[in-house]
Amino acid sequence: MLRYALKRLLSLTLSLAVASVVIFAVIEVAPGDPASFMLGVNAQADTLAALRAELGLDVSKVERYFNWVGGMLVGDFGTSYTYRTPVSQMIADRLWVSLPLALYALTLSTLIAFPAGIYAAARRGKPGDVAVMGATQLGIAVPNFWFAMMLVLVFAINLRWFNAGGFAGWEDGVWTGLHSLTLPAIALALPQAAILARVMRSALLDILAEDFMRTARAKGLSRRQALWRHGVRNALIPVLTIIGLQFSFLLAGSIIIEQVFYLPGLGRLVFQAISARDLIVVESVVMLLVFAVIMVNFLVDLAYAAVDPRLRSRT
Amino acid sequence: KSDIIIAMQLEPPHLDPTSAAAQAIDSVVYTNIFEGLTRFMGDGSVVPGLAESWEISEDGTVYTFKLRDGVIFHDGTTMDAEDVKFSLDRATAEDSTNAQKALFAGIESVEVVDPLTVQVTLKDPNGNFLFNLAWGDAVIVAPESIENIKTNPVGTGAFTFADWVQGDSITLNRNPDYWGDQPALETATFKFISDPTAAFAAMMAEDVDVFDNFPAPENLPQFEADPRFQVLVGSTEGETILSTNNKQKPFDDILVRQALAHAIDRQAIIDGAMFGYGTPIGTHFAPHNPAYIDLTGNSAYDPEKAKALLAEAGYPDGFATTLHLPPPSYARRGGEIIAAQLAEVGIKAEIINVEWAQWLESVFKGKEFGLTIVSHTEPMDIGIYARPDYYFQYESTDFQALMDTLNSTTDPDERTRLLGEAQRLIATDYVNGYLFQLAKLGVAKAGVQGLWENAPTAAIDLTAISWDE
Amino acid sequence: MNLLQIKNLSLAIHDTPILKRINLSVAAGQIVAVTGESGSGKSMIALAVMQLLPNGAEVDGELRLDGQNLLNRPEAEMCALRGAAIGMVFQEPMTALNPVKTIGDQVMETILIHKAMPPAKARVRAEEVLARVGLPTDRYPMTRYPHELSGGQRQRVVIAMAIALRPRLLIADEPTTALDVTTQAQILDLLKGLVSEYGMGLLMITHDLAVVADMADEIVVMRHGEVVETGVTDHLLRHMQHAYTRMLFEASGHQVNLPVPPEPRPLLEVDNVVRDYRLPRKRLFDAPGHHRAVNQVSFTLNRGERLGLVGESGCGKSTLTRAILGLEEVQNGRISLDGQPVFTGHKPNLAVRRKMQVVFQDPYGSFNPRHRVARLITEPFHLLDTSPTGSERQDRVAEMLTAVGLSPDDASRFIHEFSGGQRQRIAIARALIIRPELILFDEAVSALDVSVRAQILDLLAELCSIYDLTYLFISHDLSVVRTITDRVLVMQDGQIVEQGETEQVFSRPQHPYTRTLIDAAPSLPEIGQGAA
Amino acid sequence: MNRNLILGAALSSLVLLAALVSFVWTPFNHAALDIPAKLQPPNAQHWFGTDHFGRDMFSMIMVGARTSIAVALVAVGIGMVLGIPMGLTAAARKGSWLDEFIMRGNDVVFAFPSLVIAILITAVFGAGAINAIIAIGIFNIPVFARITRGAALSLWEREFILAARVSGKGIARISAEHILPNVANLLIVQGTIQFSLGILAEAGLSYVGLGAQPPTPSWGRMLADAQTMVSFAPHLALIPGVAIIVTVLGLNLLGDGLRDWLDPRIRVARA
Ligand SMILES: Nc1ncnc2c1ncn2[C@@H]1O[C@H](COP(=O)(O)OP(=O)(O)OP(=O)(O)O)[C@@H](O)[C@H]1O
Ligand SMILES: Nc1ncnc2c1ncn2[C@@H]1O[C@H](COP(=O)(O)OP(=O)(O)OP(=O)(O)O)[C@@H](O)[C@H]1O
Ligand SMILES: [Mg+2]
Ligand SMILES: [Mg+2]
Ligand code: NI
Repeated sequence: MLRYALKRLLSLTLSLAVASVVIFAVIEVAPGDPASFMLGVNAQADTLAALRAELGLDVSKVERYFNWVGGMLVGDFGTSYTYRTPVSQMIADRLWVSLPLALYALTLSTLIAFPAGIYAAARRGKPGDVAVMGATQLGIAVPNFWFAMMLVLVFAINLRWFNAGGFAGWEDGVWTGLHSLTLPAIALALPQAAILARVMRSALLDILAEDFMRTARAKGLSRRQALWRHGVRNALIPVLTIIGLQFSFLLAGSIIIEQVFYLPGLGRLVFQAISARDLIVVESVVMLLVFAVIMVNFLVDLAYAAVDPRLRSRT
Repeated sequence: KSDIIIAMQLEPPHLDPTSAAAQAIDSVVYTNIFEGLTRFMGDGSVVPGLAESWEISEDGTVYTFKLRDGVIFHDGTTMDAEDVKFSLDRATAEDSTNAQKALFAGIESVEVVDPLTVQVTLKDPNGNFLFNLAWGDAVIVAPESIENIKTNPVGTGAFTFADWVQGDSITLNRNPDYWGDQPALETATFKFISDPTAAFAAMMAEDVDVFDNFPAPENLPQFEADPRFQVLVGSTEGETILSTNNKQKPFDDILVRQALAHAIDRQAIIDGAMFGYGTPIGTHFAPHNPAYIDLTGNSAYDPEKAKALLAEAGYPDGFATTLHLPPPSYARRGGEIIAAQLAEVGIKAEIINVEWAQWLESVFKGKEFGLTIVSHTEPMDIGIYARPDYYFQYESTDFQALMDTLNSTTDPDERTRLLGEAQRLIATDYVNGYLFQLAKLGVAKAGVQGLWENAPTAAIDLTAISWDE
Repeated sequence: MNLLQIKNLSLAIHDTPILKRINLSVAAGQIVAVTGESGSGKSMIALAVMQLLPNGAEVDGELRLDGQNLLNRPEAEMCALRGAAIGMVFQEPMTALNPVKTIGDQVMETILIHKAMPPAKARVRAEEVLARVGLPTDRYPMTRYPHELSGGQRQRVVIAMAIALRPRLLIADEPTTALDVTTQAQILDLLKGLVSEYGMGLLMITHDLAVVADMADEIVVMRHGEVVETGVTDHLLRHMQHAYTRMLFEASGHQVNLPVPPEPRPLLEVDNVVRDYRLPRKRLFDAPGHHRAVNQVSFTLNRGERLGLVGESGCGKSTLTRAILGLEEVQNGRISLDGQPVFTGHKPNLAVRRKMQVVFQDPYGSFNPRHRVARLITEPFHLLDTSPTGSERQDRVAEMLTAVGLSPDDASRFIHEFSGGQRQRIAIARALIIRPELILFDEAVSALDVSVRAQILDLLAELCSIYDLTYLFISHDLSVVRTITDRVLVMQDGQIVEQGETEQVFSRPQHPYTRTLIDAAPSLPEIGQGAA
Repeated sequence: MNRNLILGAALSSLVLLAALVSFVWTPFNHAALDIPAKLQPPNAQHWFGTDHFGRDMFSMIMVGARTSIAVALVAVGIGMVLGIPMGLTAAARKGSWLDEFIMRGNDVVFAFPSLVIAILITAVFGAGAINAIIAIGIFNIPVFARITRGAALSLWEREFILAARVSGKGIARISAEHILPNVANLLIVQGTIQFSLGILAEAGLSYVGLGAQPPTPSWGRMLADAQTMVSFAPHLALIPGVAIIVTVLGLNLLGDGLRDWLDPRIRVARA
């Protein structure tokens, strides 16, 4: 187990190293100069040069890469070109929105998907199954930004149950914060829930066809007992993979939703930073996201072991 | 009610108006946190700011400013002549990062006469100097606070910086020690909503009280019809033009540029892209300026004439070019319409949507473009036509001479005449396609008073705002 | 009164008749064996008793346990009976257990689900049963997971689960098919012991006639969903009424006559061959471990000779095959065919490989389901420098198909259109088409029905006389090896422990392991005399 | 045939038909502006109404289908053309450094936040259909590589592969002749799913202004253009939204139906 974890850790580090080179390379070829973006159309050449020097943009690319990576290793992500604040500080601030939002959406989607998937699997082929599966097909097909637009129209503008967007902050209590994240979380959770419910259902159906389910029934377990005691836990393995993928998607992929609800999250930070050519912010956030995905996958792998003893003893 | 939430589209990158071009900085801090020696009023006039009064020498090169007494910075230090000298020297210094360094290019020296008197010597007389000092880039800063000015601005204005939730909002509080009249508002929050849909939703859901420059003109009729809101339509300093690369073939031919001008239906663009908001212009000058002359007839919509001109220039079948469009909707939507109109006369304009950073790099700096649509929002910026290296690359010795004369002229009537001549010159040279003056579209709750209707500069002057009880 | 009484049981799935008017009974303390060809409906009887039939099944007739009808019982009552009154052991020990639960939990679940006793007592009982099936908890703690046990041990856990509440009736569906001979013998002993000890009724389903003859008190022979014959074991063995029963038993003990091998001239020489598999490191900085699957094996196979290789599952037979074929490199030793090594450097020697062909165990899995027969059997042409084309190619295909008893028209069919026996014939045709000097049969008949197996063995004997075949025949089925080979090698843990003339080795085994193997293999009594 | 397959095929071919017909006929010129006639609700002349420039929505939806299909199709093509050989190679050389290299490389790509990278790509190389295709295509590569490798690995264990090796066939030949045809079903099913995801991705990119550029109509950009006008011209948002939903739904149903239909296990059970 430990060896397994260590081996994974090693390949993980390697992946991160490769990712950092790729990120740096891609971002550095982006046309656009942060200095001239900041100083606008009337800037003079000497002013631009002065600003570039101030931003540390006048050294070679290789040197910049190592400064960047070296800094990250000790937790220093550098200083934003445009905001002039430490990037780590900015990321930390944004994480207070993005992380709860991702978790909220994930919780919602799991809460919807599990019962729906189990219900459909238990009623395979019956009208209940067909209805749930039809609904999930629709859920997958709806673009989430469109859904978000509709949510705002109905619940914020017409019914005025929720704010149309923005983030109330956590200072006024957890509820205020969660309340302002509810619509975005729903918009994000819907397609995810649809996917998860489908995975849950098909994983369960696979398990239901396994011999040990028949064994369980032969012991005298009813259909439902067998499903809950022997089915659900085995079905968790593929479901966990998807949950892991979804979490990383939610952390990074909510750019558009953050845009629709003008939430000060990570996604919008990158978006703004890309248009402002605040390269260091883009690089660091992308790196962080890649790191998060890789870590989440690592954790999911470890979680497998908790679910599946066969993996635990794999030396 | 003494607090207000004001929404704006863009978030300032930082809060130092003297080292960035971003208008969002000025919107938040101009006259609220920072003040200059002179300042703009809502109607565009320049009035005394931190300078109570001034004297100009006979030859127009020495300005002696008398500063207000008892002005203190938010950190408690007094504002005196040393601070003025520091601020101006900082803007003109070798390593200055001032985005409008050209404004100060004429300054020869700044001297402290006594704590409340400063003498500025210019190299040449400059009729615009007081106007230039009113810009946000010329505000007076405190040397003690310069280190952290970007995140913790310390000025002399009626409001102090309180809090910044990055990506979301900035909060300002009333400055009890302000030298002038106390404003009605106690706190003001600036919220950043870039997405036009979100802007509409936020306004409709009454999440915000004011939207400074509402990005979606199509929604204004709804606000007007709704008694909860008021709509303020004013004008800005933004001349929206179809910039043309004057050095690039075939635009180096005046016939082609003239054809271009006649191929464009301004009213259709204003209706289609701006839903009717905006004033047609025929030259690079703001219609609300007294010196403006209406030259729209010079480039009236006439596709047949355009075709004829093209044929005369040797392009009977038209030609292909590029149309670079930056993000604002006036450009993106306007561009779609212009491309369709140009297609009518045979010009195939390939639309290339770019972000600002890219626009600055490839269009503005690299000059790799055929056509582009931009709103030039700097006030009184006809002078850019005297710069042959400016991105549209207009080179006319006549015009340059005209500007030189203008700069050394202080007589208002003569200036008006010269400005008129300049307007006419660029219009008849068809340097660019002149479209419309960008409207300022403000939306506010019905009870809000004292908002600027026009935007002589990017500013949201909080001092005049109050709630109608 | 019989414990289980089945009367006129008919079963249809989606209107396809599966079982037709079945009658059988099991008394307490009695072992009843159901046998018959694959697909005859044996498992369906078991599932009908458990009332765990697949969707769409319609049942008719009587199914009584202790006189009470089981058919159309409410599901809740059936749940109460399953596991408590009727226990069932399924065929596949590898998949019959939930991989994510400990064996203790799974055994205890049977007890707890029926609320037969409080958890503490249930645990004690579970320990008892596990000990009874030969898994004492001091050596095999209840916290083990199924994957930590061998196949035979897993099958015992399944049995423990089934007998935890001492059901009156135990149904075992092919309980040993997946196990090797030695393990099989242990499991069968265990089942016999349980019957005599607890007085259970045992309904055992198997197609292995030797097992049937060895264990059962009564035999039920099935074919096409019908019972063709039933009777007390001894009697039935001696007085078979039905032709099908006779055919079945004869095919099981089928003998063939091989032509006499020619003068010994070495063809394949295997010299001191070692094949190691790398195991993952135990700890991070340890050297990787090794598993020696083939250990210093040496033997010679002469031209025209038929050599057998026996040994229990996992002893390295297939590994050796792959090494001979040059599919995997060996760590030590030399393999050469006709004096030429199969491996030169690190590359297989194609010149040598074209002299060898192989026939695998799985007659379906060894064909690409998307190709037609003609393309399938001509695949080895790839080894030839100039492969025949056009009509010559067609002729070769037709010739080969005829040789293995199929029709040349079959060339354009797909593999799924053939029966198991026909598929194996096609595999042999593929092996023969380039006239190889040597053919390797790796468990080539293990998956086949007894009657089909007999046909294939006949075909082999026939081909031997026509083509002078030389082959290596690998199997764990001793009776088959005994009849189809001249000489035999016995393999244990990667080593050859004994070799010699086939008859010699089988009648006078020298090595103790050989003796264990032969003893463990159930054998058919001499049958057929005195048919009525 | 099953219900999913029929419904899915019907919806997908409807969209495909609209795209094909648009090459020869649309009710109006999709690019012709008619600003006085803007924002008309659906009526007898303009079946789906007109947009904010007075263009005919029905024609735009038809031509937009072309864009969506083209972008998604090419993106899936890129994923397949690069991903499948990678997966086949990795499976054939299981455990080798090449396998490790390919799969870790794919993991890294997979770990990137796709939308962020798509935005970056378009920021670097400019917005446009081609770059949208590349951005979406790149993230299809690991999907196909993984699926192919997974399925191929279990095939390599099969005896007919061993038989082919005994016949002296090399890795490349076996991969092409035996492995690929046997994973084709799986890849087709995955292909339809990636195709529908591609359409969603294109819509998302166009929505943030990074997809196909005007005057080429694109459903995502139509939605983006419409979003500020939902409150007074809801048809502008509803119609492209429904078009996307119908297409994606159709493709997903088709994929599901194909899987059921092509899966031999299920087909045998049904026979
Ligand atoms: N779920 C099912 N649906 C339809 N037919 C089935 C199903 N399961 C089995 N059958 C059919 O029922 C018949 C009897 O099957 P059964 O499993 O009882 O055979 P068997 O005698 O146990 O064979 P084997 O020795 O191969 O296990 C076969 O023809 C089989 O095809
Ligand atoms: N690729 C491999 N890696 C590691 N160990 C292996 C590998 N292949 C086989 N082994 C091990 O080598 C030993 C011999 O395996 P082999 O397949 O040759 O057995 P066999 O005698 O053919 O058994 P069976 O009768 O079950 O087919 C077994 O213990 C097996 O677990
Ligand atoms: Mg069976
Ligand atoms: Mg084997
Ligand atoms: Ni008799």
